[in-house]
Amino acid sequence: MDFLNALVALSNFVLIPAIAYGSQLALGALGVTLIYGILRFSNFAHGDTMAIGTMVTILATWGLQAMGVSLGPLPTALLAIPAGIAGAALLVLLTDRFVYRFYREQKAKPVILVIVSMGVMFIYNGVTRFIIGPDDQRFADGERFIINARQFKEMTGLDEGLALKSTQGITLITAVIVVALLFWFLNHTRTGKSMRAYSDNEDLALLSGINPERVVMVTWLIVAALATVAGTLYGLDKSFKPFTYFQLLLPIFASAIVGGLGSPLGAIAGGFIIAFSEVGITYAWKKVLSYMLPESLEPSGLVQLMSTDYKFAVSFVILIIVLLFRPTGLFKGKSV
Amino acid sequence: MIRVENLHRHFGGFRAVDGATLEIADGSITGLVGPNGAGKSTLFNVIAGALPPTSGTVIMDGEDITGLPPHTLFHKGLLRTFQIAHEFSSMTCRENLMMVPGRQAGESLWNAWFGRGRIAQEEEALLKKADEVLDFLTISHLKDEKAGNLSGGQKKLLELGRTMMVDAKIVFLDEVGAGVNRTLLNTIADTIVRLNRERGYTFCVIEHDMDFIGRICDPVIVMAEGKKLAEGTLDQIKADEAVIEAYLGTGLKNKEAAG
Amino acid sequence: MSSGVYDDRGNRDRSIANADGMGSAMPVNEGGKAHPAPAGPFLIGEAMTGGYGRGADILHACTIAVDRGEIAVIVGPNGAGKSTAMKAVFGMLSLREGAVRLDGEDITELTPQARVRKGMGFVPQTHNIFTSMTVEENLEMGAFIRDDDFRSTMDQVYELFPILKEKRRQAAGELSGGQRQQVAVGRALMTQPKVLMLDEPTAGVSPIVMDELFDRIIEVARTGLPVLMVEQNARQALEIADKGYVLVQGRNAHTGTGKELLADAEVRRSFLGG
Amino acid sequence: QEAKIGVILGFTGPIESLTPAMGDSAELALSEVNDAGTFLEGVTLTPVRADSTCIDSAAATAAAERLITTDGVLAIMGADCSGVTGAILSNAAVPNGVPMISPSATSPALSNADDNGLFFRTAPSDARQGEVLASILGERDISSVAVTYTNNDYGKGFADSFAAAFEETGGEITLSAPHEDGKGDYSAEIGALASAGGDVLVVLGYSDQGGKGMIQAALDTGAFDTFAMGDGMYSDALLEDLGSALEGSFGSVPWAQGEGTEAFTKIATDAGINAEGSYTRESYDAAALIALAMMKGGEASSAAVAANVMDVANAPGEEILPGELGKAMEILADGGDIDYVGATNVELVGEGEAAGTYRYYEIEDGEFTTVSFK
Amino acid sequence: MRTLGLFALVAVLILGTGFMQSWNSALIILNMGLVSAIMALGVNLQWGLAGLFNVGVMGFVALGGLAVVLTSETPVPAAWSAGGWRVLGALLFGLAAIAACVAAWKRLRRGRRGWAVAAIAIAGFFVYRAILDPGVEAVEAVDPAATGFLGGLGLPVLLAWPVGGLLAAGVAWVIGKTALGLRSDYLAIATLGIAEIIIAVLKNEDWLSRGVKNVIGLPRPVPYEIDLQNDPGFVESAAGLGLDPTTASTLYVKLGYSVLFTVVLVVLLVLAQLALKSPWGRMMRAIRDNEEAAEAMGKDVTARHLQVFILGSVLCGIAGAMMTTLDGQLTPSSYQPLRYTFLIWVMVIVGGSGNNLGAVLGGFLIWFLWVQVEPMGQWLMSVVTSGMADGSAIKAHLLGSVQHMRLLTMGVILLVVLRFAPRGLLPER
Ligand SMILES: Nc1ncnc2c1ncn2[C@@H]1O[C@H](COP(=O)(O)OP(=O)(O)OP(=O)(O)O)[C@@H](O)[C@H]1O
Ligand SMILES: Nc1ncnc2c1ncn2[C@@H]1O[C@H](COP(=O)(O)OP(=O)(O)OP(=O)(O)O)[C@@H](O)[C@H]1O
Ligand SMILES: [Mg+2]
Ligand SMILES: [Mg+2]
Repeated sequence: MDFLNALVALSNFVLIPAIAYGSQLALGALGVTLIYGILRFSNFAHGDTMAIGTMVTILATWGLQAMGVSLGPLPTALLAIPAGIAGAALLVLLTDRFVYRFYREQKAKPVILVIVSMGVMFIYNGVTRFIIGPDDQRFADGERFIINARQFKEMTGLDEGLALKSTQGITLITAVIVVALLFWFLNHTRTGKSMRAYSDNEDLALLSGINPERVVMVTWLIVAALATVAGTLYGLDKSFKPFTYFQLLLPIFASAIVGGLGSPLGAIAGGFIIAFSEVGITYAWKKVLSYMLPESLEPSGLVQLMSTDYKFAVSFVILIIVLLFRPTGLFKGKSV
Repeated sequence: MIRVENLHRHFGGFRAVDGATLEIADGSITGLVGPNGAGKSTLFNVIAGALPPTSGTVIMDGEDITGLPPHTLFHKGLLRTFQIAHEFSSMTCRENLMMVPGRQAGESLWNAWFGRGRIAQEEEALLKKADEVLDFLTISHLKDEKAGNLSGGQKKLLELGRTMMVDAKIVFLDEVGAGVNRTLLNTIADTIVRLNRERGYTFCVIEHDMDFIGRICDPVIVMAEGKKLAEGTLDQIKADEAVIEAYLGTGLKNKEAAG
Repeated sequence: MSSGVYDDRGNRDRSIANADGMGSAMPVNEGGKAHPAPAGPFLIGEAMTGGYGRGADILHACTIAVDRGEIAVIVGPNGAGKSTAMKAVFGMLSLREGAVRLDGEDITELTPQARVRKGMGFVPQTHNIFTSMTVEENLEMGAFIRDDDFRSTMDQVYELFPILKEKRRQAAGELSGGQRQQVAVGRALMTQPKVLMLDEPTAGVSPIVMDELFDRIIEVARTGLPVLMVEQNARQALEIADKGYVLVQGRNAHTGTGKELLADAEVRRSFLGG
Repeated sequence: QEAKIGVILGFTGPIESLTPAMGDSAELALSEVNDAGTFLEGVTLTPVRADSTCIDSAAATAAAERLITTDGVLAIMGADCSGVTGAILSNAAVPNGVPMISPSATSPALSNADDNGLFFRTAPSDARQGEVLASILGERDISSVAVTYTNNDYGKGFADSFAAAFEETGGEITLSAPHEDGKGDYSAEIGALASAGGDVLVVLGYSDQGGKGMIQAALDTGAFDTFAMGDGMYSDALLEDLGSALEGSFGSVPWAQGEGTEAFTKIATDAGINAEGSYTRESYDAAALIALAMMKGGEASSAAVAANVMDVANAPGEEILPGELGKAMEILADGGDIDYVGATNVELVGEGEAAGTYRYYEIEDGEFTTVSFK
Repeated sequence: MRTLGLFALVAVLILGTGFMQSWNSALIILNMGLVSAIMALGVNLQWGLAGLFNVGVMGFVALGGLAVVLTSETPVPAAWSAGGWRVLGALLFGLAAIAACVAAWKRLRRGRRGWAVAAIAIAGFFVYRAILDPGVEAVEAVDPAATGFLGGLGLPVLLAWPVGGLLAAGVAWVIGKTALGLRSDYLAIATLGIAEIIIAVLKNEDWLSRGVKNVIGLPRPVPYEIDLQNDPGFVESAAGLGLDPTTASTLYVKLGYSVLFTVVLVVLLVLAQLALKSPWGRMMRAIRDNEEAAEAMGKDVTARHLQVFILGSVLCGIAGAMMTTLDGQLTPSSYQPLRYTFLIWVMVIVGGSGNNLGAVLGGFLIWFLWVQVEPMGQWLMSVVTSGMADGSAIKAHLLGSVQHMRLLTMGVILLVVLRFAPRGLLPER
């Protein structure tokens, strides 16, 4: 019984939140890593792409809600995601056409593109705030919980509650589906393979009859979709605010790098590592331990390795240690 | 000069160098040949410190140099060139040469700020030496050209020139000839021989062009599957059945039909 | 090589910038069409003048051509513009003057990928395989433009280069130099090209593999496929060539049959190493 | 004739969602004065906005410098975050002799700043509210709490003063964990706090920032179901968003007893401004004080503001509520005395800080209901 | 030529600000421009000269800020007696524990050393916390609203600038030792992480620098305006120049900073240029061009990378200290990657990486824009909306969003500059 309580407490406060957060980071990192792999630069505007995709989704959700459409227990926003993707896709394609393409054709070195993407970031940022404003926006509806803590306690008779939000469930399921789809696409379809080929060797891709502009376009479309899905899930789970999306950039980049930039598998692993190290290291183990240990050994303090002030710092230390012991990165990315 | 004993270098499960034992005699120009993937470049990289060995030892002049970093080996007189030319592309040919000598006073920041006079003298000497080397290599007209703008063969000459800026004891050349025009290759061959004669450098040369090997090398070592397969003069090697089967082959079968 | 105006001066940081596999070609842009232009050899790059980006001209009115069933070989000193000429024929850089014609059509304005669809196959001098993809995927990429079933072609390639069949699940980047060259040629053959262009296919390849490669090339040419190739192993190459070009500083210096060039004392001395 | 008043708030940056309402509310006071038409014989007050970014002291200083030396503002309504406020104060305001009234810089450290008599604030220093909140918990017989505060000078100062007061009364703080604003994920903080336990979670943050995120996360995981909240958490939007889940939670908020706030709510709502937002009331008061002090001094000048703010804000004199600025002008023009009450019951103590009265509220039936005033 | 022209342009922009807005604004831009130029110079040393990617500029700048507090604040004796020595002891113990870990790692044989080091680290960590925590608590309890920290050494504030450099150098050394010479990703992650860690420490270790409660009113190397205004001699000479005392005093103080900063910048720039144009610079360029070959030519690439990484970080540290001195306060929460890392990067790339003068130019220009895009954005909006009917909803919305035009304008300008000068305004030859 005590063991079960300990397990439930751990799941409730560490496992479930970390998995959900990890999936959100992973989806974001996938987008970053795809652009890095195929378009060859670190896209600083990704956080704001997520914000814009989410913004369009929100506007569409409001429209649907106004029309009385609903998905029952599921959030209406899921229905609006395609609109968000379309909006984000349109925006990134336009940006590519008028900004990035110039540098690509000039064979500008990636670092230039990185700085250019910072400029784009500023612009997207302004656009988002301009259209929807800097405020918090709530757009989640439907059932909030699959099971909440109180119900769980009643059901099981345990002392500890376990809450599972529907958004967490949706996040995880969506992440799995999206990742599976992406893998299948990259490894088994002609277009996917042509993208990998282009990423491997641009000139040779040209010589094989692959149209680079098409590859670029498909990449942006996928990235727009990933960004919108990630952003919407994040917004559903927490809430939408442009500034948080900008702040998300750092953990997303950390995820992508630790997993090995350019490697989709790595992005996913990286997302989970960051999420787990943020949530796990700063967790106060007192509760879990007091269930597990005999009363005489019960800890007096909180048994917290680090205070939560350092959660982000800790996750970085973990990354560095991971990299020190796995010099090729978790999944060998494009790095030398 | 160099003795390699039971050297191994594995990549995962793959044994690129698999217990090679060989010796490069002082003052010789030793050729190193072998089929693609035999482990020649890997062996070079291990000797020159670019890759750590899995096991085994490398001995230079009686001293164990296994696993020393390349810059330490450089100061011990062991130089190498790369299979693909590694010029400093944004620097001029002259600068490419002038940066080579070790322990320059001007390489310390302190001197760069406060010892300008001393640096100026030293630079003058370096400049003279660099120009001499460029003359020697017949590319003095390119001295102010960026190295990145040279053609493939000229880059290879420049690589060779770097080894002449200091008094090397042994120089490792990795496929200087690949992709180089044959006429230019002859010049390079002559240069190698001259350096060997006039300055007493020892050479170890990887090459697939048998004419080139024949012109300068004695002895020739054949590697296959990470081990030494044979050693001898070129003629001896050419007569070796195992070498013919693994490496040299018997010439074109379709030539007549095509002609 | 000086790599254009936008050089980032040797910075090799991989976490921000991924220069791996970044192209250096300045391909002909979209929008052009092929025009009928009958007569002439099967493939000809005629009086080509051009260079990289906004840099100086590297080719000066250079002409190379190959006809059905022929092997044409280009030789010349390093930096003469041989590879540049090949790229120009393939549309990897825009010509300032001159034209490229294939099979009775003027294709000067076509993009490289459109030329592939017109039946051209090219093996560049360097970076000629997809290192992160398996051997089989490399071959599949060769057949990218084909909509039909390319299984049988793949079997033919495997038959031609048996070692590749053994290694087909291995990443091509892990192969040795000679094996890589075989993959590269195999990839070009998968296109089922109407003309095959090879840039120094034998550089760094051991004698036995080189002989093997030349054998294959002759075999291929005998099936009627024109082969245009650059070679530094010039004597061996010219021996099997029907036509030879000597390029010097982007200009045609000598042209003739392989035998003629081999017999020319000056060519021998200056370009073939005596 | 025109008198310019600087409105320096963080229109971009971490509190960008609060600042528009704050700015509007300050401008509402100024336009009210202008509309009265009696201000200093036809002088018009013109607000000039600038971005403090909330975090970038250098940019904020540059912006303030521009307002002062280029636009020639006579006084500054701002800045918002304590860090940039201190920077503007010492680098731009004090050197140029321009007074500042901050609606939201609550750091106790600013009390000791070398301000040359130029710095005022309508938000109370956090030191006092800590005591108020502790006494509320005492009233409710709550002896063990977990605390989370927003990791800035406001939150930290508040948490410190709360801890001191609460522990003095014998209460136990199981864990005091900061949270960063502008992040979305607070799983780690909630995990630690839940493990530490406590009867209620004391949330000293912002209602549209990390504070809300923390409450949301606590509710989602079932870690806590009752919350004690500081002033930054008081907002209708929070109630609306979290709904019935907040039932039974309580908190403190600086509050003018009765009329002042109601009056403000009315005029603000009429003007389309969210009266309940954090610091909107303080912003209105700050701007109003500037205008009143000028009127009192009889000239539109920096010196007049600096010299008279304390005077118009405090007794003796006729009490002035929001919406009565016109009346105040008349009194002042006649040489009378006023005691500006404003939206937050302004009472400046010490070197020009709000003393503050607090409302102890509880959430019942989805509404803030007053329990008592402190 | 181009160099001269562009610097003239910057001069015109700043002078223009002086004429159009005010000289105070102009000087303020100039001063921060000087500081930014030093930061950009530091990043340029690392990236332009050695190809090292430092995304932790913010951390080094913050260390400079910390140095100002540690050097120039007056010490708080009560805090020292309450627990200061204990804290110091804990820190020393921490260092010893780390040294023990490193020693164990080096001495012990492979198989078991991992466990040994882990054991030392974990035990050391708990002992460290046990010593540290009570001390910290005691220190922070000393009048938390006003002090609650140990204070500094009470030395002249100018001394803080080199100290800032030293602190930065120390941290750079640690990062360099662990991350340089390995995969380049490490450097990105390590610098990104260390910057976050430094900020986290600054925010949360109240005993050190009051954490988020900020240290304000730091000493200045120049006189206070108020004192000047009250100094009859000064007022008189100001009157002689036809200036009112307020303006004169503010200008005087800012000019004082400008002179100090200019001296620092010029010295650093001259040193950087001398280094670049010497065999050392040649060696660095060679290393940047081709590490492998440089290594084979006897250059110790790792050591050189470490050297240049430390140098660049030192510049950032010095600049950070200068900036905090200029602000007169340390506010840890104001350190944001966008402002202190990415903006500096923008300066370097727009100015032209690899060219010291370019970096300096970028520093001035981008800083100017960063400050002036706000009025530009407002102006843009008023132009856009001028044609619209008064009171229309769109106009109101546009005018209401005018503050957000700031970043947008910055973005647009950045894109335009990079479009026409993709290698930067002053590219390396
Ligand atoms: N980094 C690596 N990872 C895995 N395998 C490698 C690596 N480097 C080399 N190899 C393998 O080691 C073997 C030997 O390679 P090496 O480059 O030494 O051959 P070589 O004798 O120089 O051949 P060539 O004549 O083609 O240059 C090859 O089969 C190659 O695939
Ligand atoms: N991407 C490029 N950008 C600019 N210049 C280039 C580029 N590639 C090659 N060049 C220049 O063009 C000229 C011709 O190069 P090319 O590669 O065609 O020579 P090549 O005849 O193939 O020589 P090699 O026998 O060494 O391969 C050389 O001077 C070279 O420096
Ligand atoms: Mg090799
Ligand atoms: Mg070539």
